[in-house]
Amino acid sequence: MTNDILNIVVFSLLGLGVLFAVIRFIKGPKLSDRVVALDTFNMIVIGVIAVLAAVFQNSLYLDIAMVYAILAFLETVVFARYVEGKNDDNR
Amino acid sequence: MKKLFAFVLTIGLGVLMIFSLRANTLFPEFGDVSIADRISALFLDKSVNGDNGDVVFGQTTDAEDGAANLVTSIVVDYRSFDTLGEVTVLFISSLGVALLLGVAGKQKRLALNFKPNFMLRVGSRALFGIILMTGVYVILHGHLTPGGGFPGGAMIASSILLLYLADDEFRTKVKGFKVLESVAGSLYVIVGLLGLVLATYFLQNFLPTGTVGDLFSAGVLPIVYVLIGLKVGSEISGIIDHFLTEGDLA
Amino acid sequence: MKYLATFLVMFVVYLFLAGFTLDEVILGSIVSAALTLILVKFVDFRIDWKFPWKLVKFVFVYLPLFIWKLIVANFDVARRVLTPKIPLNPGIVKVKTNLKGDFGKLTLANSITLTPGTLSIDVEDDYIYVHTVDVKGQNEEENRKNISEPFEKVLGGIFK
Amino acid sequence: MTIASYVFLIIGGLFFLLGGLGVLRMPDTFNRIQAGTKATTLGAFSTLIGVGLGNLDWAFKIVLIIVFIVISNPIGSSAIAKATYKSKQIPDNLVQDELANRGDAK
Repeated sequence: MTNDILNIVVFSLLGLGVLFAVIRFIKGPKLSDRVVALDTFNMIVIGVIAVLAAVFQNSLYLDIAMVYAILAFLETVVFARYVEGKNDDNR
Repeated sequence: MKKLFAFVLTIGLGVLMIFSLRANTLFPEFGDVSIADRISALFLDKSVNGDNGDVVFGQTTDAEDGAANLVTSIVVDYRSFDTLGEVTVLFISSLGVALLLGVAGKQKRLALNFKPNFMLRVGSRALFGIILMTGVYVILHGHLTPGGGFPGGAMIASSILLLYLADDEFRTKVKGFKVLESVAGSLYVIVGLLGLVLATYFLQNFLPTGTVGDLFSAGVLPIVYVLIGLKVGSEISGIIDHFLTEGDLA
Repeated sequence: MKYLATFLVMFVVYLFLAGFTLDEVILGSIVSAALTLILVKFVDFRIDWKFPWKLVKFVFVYLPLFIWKLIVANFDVARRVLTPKIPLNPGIVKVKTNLKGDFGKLTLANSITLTPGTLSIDVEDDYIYVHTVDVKGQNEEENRKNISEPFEKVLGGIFK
Repeated sequence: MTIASYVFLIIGGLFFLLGGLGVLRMPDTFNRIQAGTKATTLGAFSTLIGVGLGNLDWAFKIVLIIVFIVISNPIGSSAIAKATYKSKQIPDNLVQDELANRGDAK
């Protein structure tokens, strides 16, 4: 019972974090702001997956969190390369 | 005249087919099929050959293929020939990329606009080991966890992609990839032929299976997944290499 | 020696992922040995006999400092974010480092990113370019004292 | 053990929230990167420790994920920061810019 309430608290905190990151992703005046918001969003999603592992008591979610962390890092690097190639002159 | 003849021939063949199927006692009447006898329900219980018991994780021994992951047992046991075809599709696409973009003679890296900074260059060398090992782990545990040869191979290729992005000068040896890919593909067929020799069918599971959920439990499935993982990883890495290099025209 | 170091790193990563049962140890050692044979050409770090001592020092001296600085940094971020008008005085400064090895510089740069109000942008030769929220020092020496001094002192004994 | 686990989970959630808020409220790109990186690193750290305290069998895998995140997150941030600098999207409130008068600057 108390576990349910605590789970709801944790998930609301994470959900608000995701919401703020998404607002910045939509607003972001420049491309790099959007990339930063996406990076933050990915990290919060890793947290969500880890909490899911604790809620369901299933260690398979940790494998998924590991793979997601790797993909998030690669995504950041690839988008950084994209941002760097996109100068202001040719926009 | 020709069209009329074709029409009559088609109708005749259809009638012939319907009548021959109606005479066949193995083929049930329309609407008379009981779903419980269908083979998909048996697949779900993994008891195609024996009694219709449930499979319990960590207790059942000697299930037909022993994989805890149902999708794995479908993909590389019951429909393994289909998977061989899928791997061939990937092989053909990588061959196409090699034919279109590969140039005979010396090749060099494309000049990119992206100059990696120091932290990325050094840090990716430290992270490369972790990413590669995670890919290997995903492949080796394909019969226990979600994952398997295709995602694991993609993880290995992504570790190579990280090295390409993080270092201007880095190039892998394409020849090694080609050799690995060919060897893995041939070994897959050889495993299938061994199934034909030691058991009954092409690609049949001929190794003993253990308790569902153990590491060494699924007979030939992990071997097949390792081969698929090596093949997929080397193919995608080869494609990445071909996209990021160009022939030295000068 | 190089072979042993690569093998150990690979083996430890595999066991951390898969767990410490007998089956996994057997399979993990086989896989790590195979990967070691492939990767040993690309590896250029080597371990010496002081390595266990350095590891102990890394875990028990560096990590507590790092975690403490991380927590302080987060409260600093919280203070800045939660005040109605965000206090800022940003700038990019360069900081000289005495560390020579690549991994030492990487660890220092990572630590600088995770400490209060700083973000390392690039490392070039002996200089780390750092974006700070609040530029305090007037010259290089003061910046160095503010930003990288505590870590350099600890890391100097661990990395070359 | 459950209580400690939930304490760490809630602290982690608070820092994730702080990270999202920082990315939203900070006025320019570099400061957004700073707030996002620090808060999410500590948030992931704390959340994963909480999950690990809830079930001690997973401790090693969690240590590996924490190591990966603590190494990769600052590297990713610095890559974005460098790319932002190089693509001339520099915020105009910098009081000092020593990266500009470097030898091979741009």
